[in-house]
Amino acid sequence: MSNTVVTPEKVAVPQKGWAGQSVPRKEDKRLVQGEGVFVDDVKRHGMGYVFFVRSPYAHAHITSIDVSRAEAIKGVYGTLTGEEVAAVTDPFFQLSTPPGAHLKDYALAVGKVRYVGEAVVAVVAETRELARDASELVEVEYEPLDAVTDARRAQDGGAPILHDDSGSNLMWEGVYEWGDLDAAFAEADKVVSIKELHFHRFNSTPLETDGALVEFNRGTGQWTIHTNNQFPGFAAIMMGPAMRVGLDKLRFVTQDIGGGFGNKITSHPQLVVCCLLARKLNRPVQWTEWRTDFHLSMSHGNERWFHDTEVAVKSDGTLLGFRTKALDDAGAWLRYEPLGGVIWAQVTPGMYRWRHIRLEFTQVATNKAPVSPNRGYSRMQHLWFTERVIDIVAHELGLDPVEVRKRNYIRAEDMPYETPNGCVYDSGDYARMLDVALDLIGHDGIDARKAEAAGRGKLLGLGIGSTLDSGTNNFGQSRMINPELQFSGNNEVATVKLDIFGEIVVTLGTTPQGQGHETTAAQVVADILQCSPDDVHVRAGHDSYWNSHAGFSGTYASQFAVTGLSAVKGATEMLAAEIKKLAGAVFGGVPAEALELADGGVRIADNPEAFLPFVACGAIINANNAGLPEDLGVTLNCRYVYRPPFQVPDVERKFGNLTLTYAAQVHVAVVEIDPETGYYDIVDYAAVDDCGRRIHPQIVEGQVMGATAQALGAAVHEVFEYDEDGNLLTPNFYDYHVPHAMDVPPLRTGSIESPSPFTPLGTKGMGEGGGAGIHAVCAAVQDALRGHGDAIVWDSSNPYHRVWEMLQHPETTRELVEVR
Amino acid sequence: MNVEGERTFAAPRAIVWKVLNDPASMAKTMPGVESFDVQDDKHWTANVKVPLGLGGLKMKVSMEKTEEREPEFAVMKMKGQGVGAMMNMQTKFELSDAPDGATTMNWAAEVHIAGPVGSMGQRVLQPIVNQQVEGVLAALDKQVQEASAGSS
Amino acid sequence: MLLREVEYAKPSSVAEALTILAANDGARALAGGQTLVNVMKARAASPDALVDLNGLEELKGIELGADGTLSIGPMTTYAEICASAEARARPILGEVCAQIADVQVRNRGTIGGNICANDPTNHLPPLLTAIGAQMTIAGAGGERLVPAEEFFIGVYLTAVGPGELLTRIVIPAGRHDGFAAVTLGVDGTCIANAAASVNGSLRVAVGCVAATPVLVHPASADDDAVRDAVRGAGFEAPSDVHASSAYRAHLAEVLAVRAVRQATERASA
Amino acid sequence: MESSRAITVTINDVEYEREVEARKLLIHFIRDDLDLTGSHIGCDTGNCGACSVIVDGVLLKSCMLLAVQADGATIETVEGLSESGELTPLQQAFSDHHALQCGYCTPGMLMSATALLRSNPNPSEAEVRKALQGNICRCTGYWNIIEAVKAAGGA
Repeated sequence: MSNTVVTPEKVAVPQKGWAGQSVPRKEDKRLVQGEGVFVDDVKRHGMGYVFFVRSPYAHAHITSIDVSRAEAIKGVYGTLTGEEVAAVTDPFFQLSTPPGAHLKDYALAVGKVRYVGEAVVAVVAETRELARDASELVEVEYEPLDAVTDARRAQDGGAPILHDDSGSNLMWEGVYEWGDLDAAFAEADKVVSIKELHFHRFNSTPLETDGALVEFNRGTGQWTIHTNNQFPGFAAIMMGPAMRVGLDKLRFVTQDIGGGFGNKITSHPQLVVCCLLARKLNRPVQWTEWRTDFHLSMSHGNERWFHDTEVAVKSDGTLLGFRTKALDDAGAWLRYEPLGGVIWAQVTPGMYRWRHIRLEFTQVATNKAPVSPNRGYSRMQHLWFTERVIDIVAHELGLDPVEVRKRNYIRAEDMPYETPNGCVYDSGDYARMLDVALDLIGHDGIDARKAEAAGRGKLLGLGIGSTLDSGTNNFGQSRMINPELQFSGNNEVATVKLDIFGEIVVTLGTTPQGQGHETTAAQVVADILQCSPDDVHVRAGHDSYWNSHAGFSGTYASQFAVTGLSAVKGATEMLAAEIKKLAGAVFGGVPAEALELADGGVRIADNPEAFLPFVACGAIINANNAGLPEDLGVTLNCRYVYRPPFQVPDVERKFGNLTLTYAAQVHVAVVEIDPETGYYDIVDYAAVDDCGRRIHPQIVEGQVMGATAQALGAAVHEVFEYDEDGNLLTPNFYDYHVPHAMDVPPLRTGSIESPSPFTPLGTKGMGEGGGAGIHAVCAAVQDALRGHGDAIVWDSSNPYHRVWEMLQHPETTRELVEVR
Repeated sequence: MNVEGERTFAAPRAIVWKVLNDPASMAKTMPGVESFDVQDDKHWTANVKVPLGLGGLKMKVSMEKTEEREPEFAVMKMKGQGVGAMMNMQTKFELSDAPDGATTMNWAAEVHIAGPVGSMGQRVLQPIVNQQVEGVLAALDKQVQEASAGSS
Repeated sequence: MLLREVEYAKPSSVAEALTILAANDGARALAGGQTLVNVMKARAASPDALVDLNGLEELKGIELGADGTLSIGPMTTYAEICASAEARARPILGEVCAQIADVQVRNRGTIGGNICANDPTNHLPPLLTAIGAQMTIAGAGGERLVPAEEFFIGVYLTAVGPGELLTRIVIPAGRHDGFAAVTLGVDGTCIANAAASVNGSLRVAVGCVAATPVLVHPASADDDAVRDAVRGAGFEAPSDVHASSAYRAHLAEVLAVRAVRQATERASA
Repeated sequence: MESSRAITVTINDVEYEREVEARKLLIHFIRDDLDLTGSHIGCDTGNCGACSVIVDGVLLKSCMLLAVQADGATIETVEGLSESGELTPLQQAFSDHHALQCGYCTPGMLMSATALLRSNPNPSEAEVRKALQGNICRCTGYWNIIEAVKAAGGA
C-alpha cells in the first residue's frame, strides 16, 4: 500500500482567524448557476404525482366520498381517503393537556372538515395535470355546518364546536404570574388600561412551498423521504408513532430548501400521506404544494388578542408591571401548538425592567388553517404587545417614547439579567443600540422633517421597535404546557473526519434554508485545524442516515450559531486532539503539548521540519495503519453532540431559564401618511442588531435585512383574513401582497457586539428578528397621527384603509384606552 | 354576500307568479343553461355554464322550493357545485300589486361562494354576482312578457 | 399551474382566427395570456380551446394619423407602447402602461388583452374610457366601431361577442389627461383608480368601483364639481380585504380630483 | 385545432424536439420534460417571477406561456448564463454582495437583472428596483440584490 504524501499549499490564516470574516459563501456557486437541488427537482423513475382534494367548506360533515370515477381514468395510480388513513395510522401525538389533548388529528380529514383547504382525499397519477383532472372526479358530499372564525366568539354559548372530542373550542389555558401585582398597582401613580390589542394572522410565505418525494423500500420496510421539512427531528417523532414504525424507518433527506422561516416545520401530515401512498401503490410518489394550497392550509402565524391590559406606571414613566389576557387563535388543529402558549414567556418582560407580571393565556380552535411556527414564533406577538404598551403609555402620559424606553430598558450593567420568570438575558446594551439607531435615522432633525412634511399636507411620524431574538430553546418549557411531556434541554450534532486523502469532511444535523451553514461551519473548522475554509468540505443539506442527527436536529428557533457551530467546534477539537495523538505516535512519542497544527498539517512546535500533513494522517489511519500502537484510540472520525447547560424548569412556578441566548434588535421607522387616502410610505428605516460574536457579519446583516423586509410586509399588507363563512380572502399573491424591490424603503443598518458569556463561541442565535419592523411601523403611524385625532394603533396590521379609518374615527380607538 | 332589489313587471301578479313557479321558464332565466331536469314542482336540477368572458364556469345546480304562499311569497334554496366553484344561495321573493296592473317583486338573496373561484378575489366575485343577477332579472322580464303575451 | 385540457390553434390571419372562433363555441382568443392563463391555472374558468393571436402582425403596431389620432393594434404590448415614439402623441398611454404590473408582464401583456379581460382593477379600461377611445370589433358580419363607454359590459365581459375579435383601438388626439391610483404597494394592483381628460369636454372615469369603468361628466374641473359628479354616479363599490365599499368610494372621489388636476395642469401648461 | 403538438425549442444553445400537451405551461415543460430545474416555481398567479426566462431576447415569466407557444423559440435560462462553470460578473456580484440566501428566487432574479443590464448597462438604483419588481424574494429584502446588480452594472 502506498503512502501518498503531497505538500499542501501554505494558506495564510488571518491573524484574528476566519471567524468574523465575511468569506465567500460555499453555497453560492451552485445556487447562482441554477444547480441547487430543491425538493421539486428530485425525480424517480415511475413516480406518481400527488394532488389533494381540498374542502371548499370551513366546517362540514363529510357524508360520502366516491373515488371510483377518479380511479377509473387511465393513468391514475390510486387514491387515499381519510377512512383509509384512520385504519392504518393512529392520530398524531398531542402536546396539550385536555381539552386539546383529546383531538384526533389524522393526516387527512376523517368524517369532518374544519377549514377551507383541508385535505380530504389524495389522488396519484402519471402526470401532475392528470392527478388534478382526476381530483375533480372525486365526489365528496358535505353537510355544511356553521363556522367560527373569530377567536373572541369561539367560546360563546352556541358557537359551533370544531372538535366534539374536546367538547368545546377551548384548547389550552394557563395562568402565568410573577412578582406582586397588588403591590405594583398600589405603588403606581397611574394605571393605563388598554381594552383590546390584536396581533394579526400572516406568515413568511417562503418562496418555495412544501413538497416531498417519498420512496418505500418493501424489503427493509423503510421510507426515504426527500423533503424540505425544516425540523425532521420533530416530524419524525410525530410520524413514527402515528405510522406505528420506529424512527429509523423514516429517512429524511434534504439538500437545498427555498426558505422556511418556521413555516416548514409542520408538514408531517402531508408526509404521512405520501408515505402511505408510496407503500399502497408500491411506487415513488411526488407531492408539490402549490402557492394557493400553501396559503389555504399551511402554517399560519399565531393570531393573538390581548384583552383588559392594565399597566402600573409611575408618573416619571417608570414601568412597574402589567396584567393582560392573551387569547390565541390556533386555527383548526394543534400541529405544534399549544407550545405558543409558553414560548412567549422566553421574553416575558420584553426588554424592560418591570418585575410584576400576570398573563392569562387562552388558546382556542377556529375554522381557519392551523397555525404553526412563523419567524419570531410566539415571542414576536408578545414583544409587539410590550412595544405597543410602551408607546401607548408614553403617548397617554405625554412622555417621550425614547425616554420611556431608556428609563425602563434592562441596563448593560444588569447583565446577565434574570427576568421575573427566571430566564437569563445573557448580555446586551439596549440603550446604546437605541442611540445608534436614532443617529442612523437622524432623530435630531425629526421635528424639522415633520414640519416640512406638514407643509406638503403629509403626516410624518417616527417609531421605535425594540425587540429580542431569544435562541436555543430549553425544550423543558414544554412541561409548563403539559407536565407529562418528557422533553427538556436541547442538542445538535456534527461529525468531522479526516478522509484517506486528507479531505476534511463535515456533516451537520441541520437543515439550512439559506443561512449559510456550510460556510460558517467551515470557518469554525478552519480556525481550529489552521487551514482554509476552502479545504473544508461541508456536506450540503441533511440526511438522517449520516448519523449526525439528534432529537432536536433541524434549523429553527435561532440556534445554529450556538447549537450547530458548538457541535462543529466540539467535533473539530476532538479531531485536532486525535491528529496530535497520531502525530505524537508517528514522531515517536512526542506529547500533544509539543505539537501544533499549521499549514494543513501537524508539526513539532520547536522543530517545524517534523511535519505530518493531514493527507498523511488520513492515509495512515484509514489505509496504512500497521504497527500503530494498539491503544492509540484514534479514528479521525469524530462525532460530537452539543448539549446546552439547561435545567428542567419549575413547572409549578412556571420559572426557569427557557432559552440560552438573547440577541436584540432596535429598529426605527419614519413613515409619511397621505391623510386624504391613508396611503403611506416608509420613507426612512434603521436597524441595529446585537447578536454577540458574529462569525460571518455579512450573513448576519443579511438575516437582519430579511427579517426587516418580512416585518414591513406584515405591518402594511400581509394578512390572512377570512370572511364570516371561513373563506380565506388572501389565498395567493394576488391579494396577499408581499413587498417587492420598489416597496422596500431606504435602509441603514448598524450593529454592536455583546458576546454571550454562555456559549462556546460567544455567539447568539439570531435571524428571526422578533418582528421589530412591525413594532416600529405601528409606533411610527401612531406618532404621525398625534395631533390629528390621536388614534391608538391597536392592530399590528395597518393597511391604508385602516390608517384612513383611524383618521376618520380616532374616537373608536381612543375608547380602548383609559388612564386612572 | 347579500343582494336584494325591487323589480316591477308589466304583468298581473298571477302571471308573474306562474313564471316564477314554473321550472321550465325559470330554467330559461338562468345564465348559460345547457340542460335541466324537473323532478317535481319543488325540486329540479340544471347544468349551467355561467358565461365569463374568459371561458364558461360549469356548474351543476339543484334547486328546492322550501316555502310558498301563493300568489305572493316563496323561498328557494339553490346549491351549485362546480369544479371552480361551490355556490349556496337562498333567495326569497315577495310579489305585490303595482299600479296599472303591474306587479312589483321585492327579492333578496344570500349568496355563498367558495372554491378556486374564491381565490380570484372578492373584487371580481361581487361584480360577477351582480352581473348574473342582472342577467336573471332581464331574462325574467322576457319570460313574463312572453307569458302575458301567451295569456292575452 | 396544471391547466385543464384545452385545444390550441395558431391561425396565420385574422380571417382564419375569426373562422375558428366562430366554429368553436368554447374557444377564446389568447392574447398576452397574462390574465387568461392565470385564471386557467385556478381552473376557475376554462376555455375549451385557445386561439393564439400572437404572431398576427395585422393586430400589432401603432400608427399616428395626420390629425394626431392613434390607431393601435390590440396585440401591441405595454412595453411597445412605452417605447413607441408615436404613442407619445397621447403621453398618458405610455405613462400608465409603465405602471402596469412588472417588466415581464409588460413585455407580454397587450393593450387588447387588458381591456378585453376588463378585470375591475385594470388600468386601461378607465383610461381608455376617459380619453374616448373607440374599438373596432370584427366578426362574421364584418366590422363595427364601439365607443369605450359601450365596450365594457362586465367583469371579463366586453362588447366583443362570441366569434368576434377586437382588431383595432382608435384614440383621438389630445395631451391633457391625468391618471391617479392607490395601489397595493408601489405600482401594484389598483385598489382604486381614476382617469381624466380635458380635451374639449371633461371626461372622468373611475375604476375598481364597479364591474365596468364609471364615466362621469363633471360640470367643471373644480374639486367639488368632480367630487359631486363621482358621488352622484350611483355605483356601489365592492368591498374586499383591501378596502371597504365606503373607503373605495371615497378613494374614487379623491383620485378623480387628482386625475382632473393633473389633466388641467397639463391643459394650462 | 389540436390538444397536443410537436415543438422544437432551443434552450441555452441546445435544440429540443418534444411532443407536448397544449395545456402544458412552458415552466413545467422546461423543468419536468427537459429536466432543466434551475428555473423555479414560487406561485400560481404569475406574481413571483421565479420562473423568469428570456425568450427570443425578451424577459418573460414562463408560467404564463404555454409550451406550444414557444415552438421555434430560442430560450435562455439560468443554466445558460455561465460558461464552463465560470461565473458571469453578475453571478459573482450576487455572491460578493450576499444577494442570495436560500437561492430559490435567484435564477429568476438573475434573468431579470441580465435582461436589464443588456438594455441598460449602467442602471440607477431606481431603474434596478423597477426592473426587479416582478421578482419576489422572501429572504434578502432586496437591498443586497439591488447593490449586486448596480455593482455588476458598474454603477
